[in-house]
Amino acid sequence: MSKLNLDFNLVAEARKSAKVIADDIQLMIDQHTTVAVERTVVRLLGIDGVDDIERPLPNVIVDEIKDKGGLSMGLAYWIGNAMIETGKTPQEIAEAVAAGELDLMQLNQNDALKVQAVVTEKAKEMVAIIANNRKDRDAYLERLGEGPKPYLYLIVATGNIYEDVLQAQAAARQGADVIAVIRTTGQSLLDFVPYGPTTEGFGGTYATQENFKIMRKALDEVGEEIGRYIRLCNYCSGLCMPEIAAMGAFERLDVMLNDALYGILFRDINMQRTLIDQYFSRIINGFAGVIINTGEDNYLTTADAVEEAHTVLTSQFINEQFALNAGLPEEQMGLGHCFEMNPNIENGFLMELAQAQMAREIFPDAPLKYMPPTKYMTGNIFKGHVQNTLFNAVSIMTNQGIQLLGMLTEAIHTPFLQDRALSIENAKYVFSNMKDLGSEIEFKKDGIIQKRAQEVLNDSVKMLKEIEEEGLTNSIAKGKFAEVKRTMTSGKGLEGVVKKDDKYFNPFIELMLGGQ
Amino acid sequence: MSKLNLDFNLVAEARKSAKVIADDIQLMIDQHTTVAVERTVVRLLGIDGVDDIERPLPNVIVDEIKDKGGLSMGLAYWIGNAMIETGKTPQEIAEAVAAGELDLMQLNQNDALKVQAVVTEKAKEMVAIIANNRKDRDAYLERLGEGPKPYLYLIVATGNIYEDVLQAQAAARQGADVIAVIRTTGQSLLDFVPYGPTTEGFGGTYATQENFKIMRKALDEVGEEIGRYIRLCNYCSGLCMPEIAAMGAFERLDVMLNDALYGILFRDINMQRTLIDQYFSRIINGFAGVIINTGEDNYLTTADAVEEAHTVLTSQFINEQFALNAGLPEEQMGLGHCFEMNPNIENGFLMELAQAQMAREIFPDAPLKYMPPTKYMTGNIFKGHVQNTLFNAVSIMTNQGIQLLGMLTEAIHTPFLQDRALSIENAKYVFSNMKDLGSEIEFKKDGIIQKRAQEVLNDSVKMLKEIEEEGLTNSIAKGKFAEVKRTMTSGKGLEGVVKKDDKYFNPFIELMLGGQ
Amino acid sequence: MSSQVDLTKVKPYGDTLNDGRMQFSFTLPVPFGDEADEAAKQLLIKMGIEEPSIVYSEDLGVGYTFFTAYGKCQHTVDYSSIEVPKVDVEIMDKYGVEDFIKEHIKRDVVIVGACTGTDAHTVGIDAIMNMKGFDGHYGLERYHGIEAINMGSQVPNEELIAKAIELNADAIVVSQVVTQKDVHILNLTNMIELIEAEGLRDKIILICGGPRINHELAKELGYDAGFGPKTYAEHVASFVVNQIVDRNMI
Amino acid sequence: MSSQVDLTKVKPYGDTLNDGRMQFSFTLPVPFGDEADEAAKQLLIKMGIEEPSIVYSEDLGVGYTFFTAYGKCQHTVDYSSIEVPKVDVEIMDKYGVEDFIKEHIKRDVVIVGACTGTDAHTVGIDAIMNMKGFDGHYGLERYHGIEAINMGSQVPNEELIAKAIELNADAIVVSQVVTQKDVHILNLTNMIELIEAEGLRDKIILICGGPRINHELAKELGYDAGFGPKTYAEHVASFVVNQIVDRNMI
Ligand code: B12
Ligand code: B12
Ligand SMILES: Cc1ncc(COP(=O)(O)O)c(C=O)c1O
Ligand SMILES: Cc1ncc(COP(=O)(O)O)c(C=O)c1O
Repeated sequence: MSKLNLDFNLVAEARKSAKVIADDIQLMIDQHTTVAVERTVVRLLGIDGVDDIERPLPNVIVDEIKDKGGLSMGLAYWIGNAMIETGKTPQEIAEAVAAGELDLMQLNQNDALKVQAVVTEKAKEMVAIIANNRKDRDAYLERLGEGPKPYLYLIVATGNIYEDVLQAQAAARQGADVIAVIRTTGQSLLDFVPYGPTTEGFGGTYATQENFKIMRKALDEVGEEIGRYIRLCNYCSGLCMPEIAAMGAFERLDVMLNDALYGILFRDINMQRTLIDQYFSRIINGFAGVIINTGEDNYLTTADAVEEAHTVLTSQFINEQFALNAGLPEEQMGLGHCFEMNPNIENGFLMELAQAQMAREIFPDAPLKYMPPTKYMTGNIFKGHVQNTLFNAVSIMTNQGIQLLGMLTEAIHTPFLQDRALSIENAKYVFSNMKDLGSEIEFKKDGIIQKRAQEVLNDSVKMLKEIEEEGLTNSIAKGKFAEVKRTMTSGKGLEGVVKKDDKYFNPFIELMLGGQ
Repeated sequence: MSKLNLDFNLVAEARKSAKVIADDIQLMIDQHTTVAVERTVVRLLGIDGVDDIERPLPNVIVDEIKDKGGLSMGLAYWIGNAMIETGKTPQEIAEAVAAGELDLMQLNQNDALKVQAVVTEKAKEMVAIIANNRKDRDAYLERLGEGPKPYLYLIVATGNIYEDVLQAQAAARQGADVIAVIRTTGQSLLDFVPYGPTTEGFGGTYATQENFKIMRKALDEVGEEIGRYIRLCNYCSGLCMPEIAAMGAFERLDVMLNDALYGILFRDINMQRTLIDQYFSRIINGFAGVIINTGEDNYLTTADAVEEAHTVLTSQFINEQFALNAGLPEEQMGLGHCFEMNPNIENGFLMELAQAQMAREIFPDAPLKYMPPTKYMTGNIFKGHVQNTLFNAVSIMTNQGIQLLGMLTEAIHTPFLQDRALSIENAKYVFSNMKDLGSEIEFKKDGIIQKRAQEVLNDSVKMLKEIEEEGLTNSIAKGKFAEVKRTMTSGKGLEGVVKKDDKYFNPFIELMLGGQ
Repeated sequence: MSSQVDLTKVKPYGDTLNDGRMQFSFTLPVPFGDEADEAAKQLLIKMGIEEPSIVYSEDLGVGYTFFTAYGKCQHTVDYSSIEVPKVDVEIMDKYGVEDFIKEHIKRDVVIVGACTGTDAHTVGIDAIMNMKGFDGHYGLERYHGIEAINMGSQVPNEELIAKAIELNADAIVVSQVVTQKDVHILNLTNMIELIEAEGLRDKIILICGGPRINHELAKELGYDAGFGPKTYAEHVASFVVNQIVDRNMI
Repeated sequence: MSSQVDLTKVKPYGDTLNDGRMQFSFTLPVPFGDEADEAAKQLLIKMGIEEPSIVYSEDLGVGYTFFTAYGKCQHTVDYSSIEVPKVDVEIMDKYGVEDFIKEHIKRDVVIVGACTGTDAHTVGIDAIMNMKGFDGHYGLERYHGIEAINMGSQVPNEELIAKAIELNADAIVVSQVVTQKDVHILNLTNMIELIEAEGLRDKIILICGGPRINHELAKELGYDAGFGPKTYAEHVASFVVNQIVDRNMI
C-alpha cells in the first residue's frame, strides 16, 4: 500500500509517456553506431593494449577503419573478415594493424554471413567470460554474503590506484559495501580509455582496465578477510560509455554510473552520441549483472531541489525506459536521486522524505541510489556531519538501496581516510538506531509529506506529456533539465557518430540483450 | 488522541498511587522544619549579608536560635518578636545578633498573634517584591517575546561569573532561550549559601544572590538587544533548596532545578531534610512563576536506560504530586527525562521516541525538560554530534518543552564557547528542518514504539503500587531508584531537621501557597 | 570583570581568556595502540601544544590510527598588526550600478566570463552572470547597461580571450572551483600569460573568483581583483564600473 | 605500490602518505572578518602548518570568531623510539583469578575502593567493584576469594585509608573522574602523602583509575598502577593478585 496515497494511474501514465519518449529515440539509435560502440566491439572480441605511442589498439583500429570510410559496416565485419583471411586472432590482427603491417580494408571481402558466423563464434567465447564473471559474483555473494541495504557506498579519489587500494580496504574493514573509484577530472571527455595502472589524476583516478583489475583483486581479498562481498563501482559515462562497460564486465565490476542524459547535460557531449552509446553500454551492464547508477542527483546540484524535484522523477522514468529497451532489469536500476535542499528550508526534511519515499514506491524493485547533500555543504564540517545524519535518516526511513555516504568535508577536499570512517560510523549508527522506523510510522493523510509527493508526481506527469509531444531532443534544447540547453548537433563527439550500413553487424547485441 | 494508544485508566491509577505516596510524606513534612527552611524565612524577611568572618547572616541567626533550642517556634516568631521589642528592621536585627549585641531569645516574648500580625505585614511587603518580579517577567515576555518550544537550554560553567556572562551573552545571540549557570562541584553539600560575586569554582560557578543578579542583568541586556526574553536557570537542590529558591525569586530567575528525590539519591542528603526542604522551595518557585526542572535524567546516567525507564516515569508521577501539594501548577513542571540509551541498541531511537512521546501524552501541560545523551558520549566528538542530532530529532518529533542541548565534547570538558555554538546550530537546524514531522506521522498500531511505551507505563504503575504499599522511604531504602539505597536517618543534614512546636509559624506558606 | 584581550598577543580561547584551547583531528600511519597515542601527543607538543590530550583514537583498519585531541596552544599572534588587502570599492546595488553607468560611462559595459580549463563547475559563474543570480541577488545579465556573456564551463583560456577581443570587452571574469594539486593556480597563471602575450593587460579588467579565491591571491597572480564565497553580481559590477572610470577606459 | 611508511619520520596522513594533513578547530578572541582569518592562518603557520586553509569561520556574537581549518603539518615524530609504560601483567579472566588465589594466596584478598574527594561519579568505580560489573564483565564483589568493599563517592582520603587499615586491606583502589583544574592530581597526590605518613606505602597496593588516568601518570604520582577507559574488574584483579605474590604479601 502507498504510504503517500499516490495515484498509481498517474504513475502508469508517466510510464507510458516515458516509453513513447524512449522508443522515439530508439529509432535513431538503431540506425547508428559510434566510434565508441565499435571500439567496444573490438574490445569484446579480445583486443587490448597500446601501440608504441601509447594509443590504445581499439582506437588505432577503429580510427583507421573510420578514416577509410568502413565504419558503417561495423568492426565485427572487418575483424571477422580479417580472421578468415589471415587466420590470426583479433588481438594479433590489431597488433598487425598498429604496426602498419595490415590494412583491413585492403583484404579480400568475404560473404557477410560467413564473416558473421566466424565472428559470432569468437564473440560467444568472450561473452562466456563475462557470464562466468557473473557466476563468480553470485558465488561470492552466496559464500560471503553482503551487507544489508542500504549498501554503504564510499568513494576513493586519490588519483593513485595504489593509494586508492589502501583507502578502499580501510573503508571495507570499516563497513563499506560498495567502493567507487572516482575518475580524474576530464576523463569523460577523452575519446579513448587510458591503459595500464595509473598513479596521477586530479580529484580522481583514471578508469583503466588494469586499475579495475587491481582494485577488484584488493576488494576480493578484503572481502574474504571480513566475510562480506565488496562491490566495485566505476563510471561508464562520457565519450567511452560502452567501452568502459565492457572493461567493467571483464573485470567483474558490480556497479557502474550510467545515465542516458548525463553526458549531454553535464559534459556537453553530443546527444546522438551519448544516446547511441548508452544503449550498447546498458546491454553490456545488463548482461554482466551490473547495477547501473543514473545521475539524476546532478540536476539538483545545479537547479533548485524544491522547484525542480519533478525533473528528477521525470528523468528516472526516462532512464527506466531506456534501460528496459537495453534489456536491463529493474533489479539492476540504481535510479539516482539526492538530498539537496537548502538546509534552511523549514520542513525541508519532510520534503526530502516525500521525495525519497515516492521514488521507493514508484520503483519498488530498483536499488535506488541516494546521493548525499553536496551543494549546501560548507566548510563547517560539524554542521555538515549533521546534514549527513538527516540524509541517513531519510534513507533508512524510506528503504533506499545504495547510500552514497556524505562526507563532512564535501566542500573542502576529496575524502581523507578519516572522513570516510566518520561517514561510515554516522550511517551505521543511524541505520541501526532507526532500523525499523520506516515500517513503524505512517504519514498523515493529506499532510505536508503526502501532498508534496503528489505534487511532484503531478508535475512530472505533466512534464513527461510535454516531452512526449515535443520529443526528448527538443525538450533538452529548451533547457527543461537542469536548466541546461543542448541541441542535436552541439556538443562533443558528434564526429564519432555514423549511420549504419544495411550490412552492419554487431554480434554482441544479440548475444547479450536481455540474456544472461 | 494518544499516538501511543496508551490506556489512560492506567495513567489515572498511577496518579492515584503517586498521590497516596506524596500525601503520606506530606504528614511528616507538615510536622517539621529545617535550618534551611528557617534561613529562607529569614531571607524572605529581608535579611542578607555576611558577618565579619564571612558567615551569612541567615546562618548566624538561625544557628544561634537552633543552638539555644528555639528553632521549633520558627524564625518568623523570633524576628517578629524582636521587631516589636527593638523597633528595628529584620536586617538591623540580624546585624545586631551577628555583632553579639542582641540575643533574640532573651527578649520579652510577645503574644504569638501579635507577633504574627507584625511579621505578616513585613512578609507581605517582601512577597510583593516577588510578585512584582513575576509581573516584570510577564511584561518582558509580552514585550520581547520568547523563542519557540522546545526552548534551547544552554549551560555555562566556567567558575567565573564574569566569564560566564560573556559565554551566556554569546549563547543568547546564537539562539539560546535559557541559560543555566552550573554550580561548582560540592556546593550542594554546603549548609549555607556563599555571598557576593565569585570567580573561582570547579566545573561550575557558585550560586550566590549577587551572581544571580549579575547574570540576570546581563541576560536582560542581551534580551533587549536581540528582542527575545532570555530565561535564567540555577539550582535549588542540595542542603539549601528553599534558600536558593528565595534568592531566585528575588532575582527573577525563571527556571530552577528542583527535585524531591535528587538530593537523597545523588547527594546522599538525608531524606527527611530534602523532603521538608523541597516543599517550601516549591511553594516559593510556584509563587515566583519559576519553572522547576526535576532530575529524573540522573537515574539513567547511573542505571540502564532500557531496563530502568519506568523508574523515570514513576519519579515523574511522584514529583508531580509533590509539586501539586506545594501549589506548583503543571505549567511550571519541567519534569525531567533523557536520551540515554546505548547508541549501539538496534532501534534504540524508536524506544527513545516512545519514552519521549509517552511523557508528552501523560503530562500534556508540563514543559518537559529533555536531557541529552551524556553517559554514552565519548571523546569521539563527531559521533557525539550525531548522537545529539538524533536527540534533537526525538525532541521536535514529540514536542518537548525545554531542550537541554547536548555538547559534542560532553565526555571531555565543560563547554567551550564554540561547543555551544555548534550545539545551537545543530538544534536549530533539526528543529526547523523537521518542524512539523511530529504532527505528520502516526505510529503503527501495536508496533515497537507503541508496545514499548505501554510496557514502560505498565511497569511504572506496578512500581507505584508497590511504593504505595511499602511507603516511599522504604522503597528508597531498598534501592528502587537508580539502584541507590538510603535510609530515613542516613545522609547529610539530618541534624538540621526539627519538629515544629504547636506555636510554630511561617507566614510565607500561607502567603505564597498556590497564590500569585 | 571579564578580562581584556591583548590584541598584540592573541591566543585561542576555550572557556577562559588565553587558555589556548584547540581541537585537532588527524590520522597517523601507525598502528592503533598506546604508542600511537603517544606519537600523536609528541606531534602536538612539537607544534607548540601544551598538555595535549588524545580524547579519542580509532583503528582505521589498515594499520593507521585516527585521533581527536585537545590541547593548549602556546603561540600567540599579533592581531593589531594584520592588514589584509581588500577589494577597495564601495559596493552599489543593481540600481546604483545602473545609474553609475548612465551617468559616468554612458555606453554598455561588456563583460565576458567562463569557468575555464577542465573545470566544469558552472554554478558559481552562473550565480554571478546569469539573469537569475543567486540568493536573491540578480546576475549581471539582468543589469541595464551591462552586456554579460557567460561562455559556460570547460572553456579554454584561448577561447575566452578570443571572445573578449571579438566583443571588445571591458572585463574578463574567470571562475575556478577545482583546486586540487593547485590546478587553479596553473590555469589562472596561464590566463595572465596569454593576456600579456596579446598585449591586452592594460586594456582589460581581469577578475577571478571561486570558493578558494581571495583578493590577496588574485593580486599576487596579477589579476585586478579576486572574489571568494558569498560574492554577488553587484560586487563584481561595482568593481568593474569603478575601474572603467578610474582607469579612464570610458 | 603504495609507498612504505618511514616509522622514524611519521607525519599525518590525509589521503597520500606524508601529506601532513590535519584538521583544526578553535576560537580566537578577535572580531569576525578577513583579519580574523588571517590571524588564524598566522597562528597555524607558527605551529608549523604549511598552506593553512581556513575553511570556515563564524562570528560567535561577542567579538570572538570560531574557525575550522585544514593544513599540512611539517613536523614528524619518531614512532620507532616510543616506549609507553604499561601495566605489565597477564590478564586472567574471573576464573583464572579465582584459581590463582586458591593456588598461590590461599586466603581472601581484601580490596577497598572509593571515588574520593568531592568527586561524585560512582559509575566508574561501581563498574570495577560492584557485583554487576560492566559491559558483561562481573565486578570484584562477585569474585570468590576477593572481599571487595566499595565505599561509594565523595569519600575523603582519610576515611578510605582508615577503612583499609581497619580491614587490613591488600589494595586500595581510587577513582577520579573530575579533572578540571587538575583537581584529580591534587587529590591523588594527597592520598599518597597520607599513605606515606601512615607508613603504609610498602604494605599496600595502591591503584587509581578514571577516564583521564593512565598507567604512566599513575606511576609518576607514586601509584603501583593506573587504569583508564575500558578497564574491567579482571584487569585490576589480575594485577593485584600478581602483586601480592611478587611483593610477597601472602
Ligand atoms: C555542484 C558540484 C559539482 C557538480 C557541478 C554542476 C555544475 N553545473 O556546476 C558536478 C556533480 C558536475 C561536479 C563534478 C565534479 N566535482 Co564537484 N562539486 C560540486 C559542489 C557540491 C558544489 C559547488 C557549487 O556549485 N557551489 C555553489 C556555488 C554558488 O558556489 P561557488 O562555486 O563557490 O561560487 C561562489 C563564489 O565562489 C564566487 N565565485 C565563483 N566563481 C566566480 C567567478 C567570479 C568571476 C566571481 C567574481 C565570483 C565567483 O561567487 C559564487 C557565488 O557567491 C562542490 C562541493 C561544495 N559543497 O562546495 C563540489 C566540488 C567543488 N567538486 C569537486 C570535484 C573534485 C569534482 C569532480 C572533479 C569529481 C570527479 N573527479 O568527477 C567532478 C568533475 C567536475 C569538473 N570537471 O570540474 C571537489 C573539488 C575539490 C577541490 N578543492 O579541488 C568539491 C569541493 C567536492 C569534493 N569535496 O570533492 N561537482
Ligand atoms: C554520569 C555523569 C554524571 C552523573 C554521575 C552519576 C553517578 N552516580 O556517577 C551526575 C549527573 C551526578 C554528574 C554530575 C556532575 N558531573 Co558528570 N558526568 C557524567 C558522565 C556523563 C558519565 C560518566 C560515567 O559514568 N562514565 C561511564 C563510566 C563507566 O566510565 P568511567 O568513569 O570512565 O570509568 C571507567 C574507567 O575510567 C575506569 N575507571 C574509573 N574509575 C576507576 C577506578 C579504578 C580503581 C579503576 C581500576 C578503573 C577505573 O574503569 C571504568 C570502566 O571501564 C560524564 C561525561 C562522559 N560521557 O564521560 C560527565 C562528566 C564526568 N561530569 C562532569 C562534571 C563537571 C560534573 C559536575 C561536576 C557538574 C556540576 N558542576 O554539577 C557534577 C558534579 C559531580 C561531582 N561532585 O563530582 C564533567 C567532568 C569534566 C572534567 N573533565 O573534569 C564530565 C566529563 C561532563 C562534562 N563535559 O562537563 N555527572
Ligand atoms: C551518471 C554520472 N556519470 C559520471 C559522473 C562523473 O563525472 P565524469 O563525467 O567527470 O566522469 C557522474 C557524477 O556525478 C554521474 O552522475
Ligand atoms: C535536580 C538536580 N539538582 C541539582 C543538580 C546538580 O548537581 P549538584 O547537586 O551538584 O548541584 C542536578 C544535576 O544534574 C539535578 O538534576
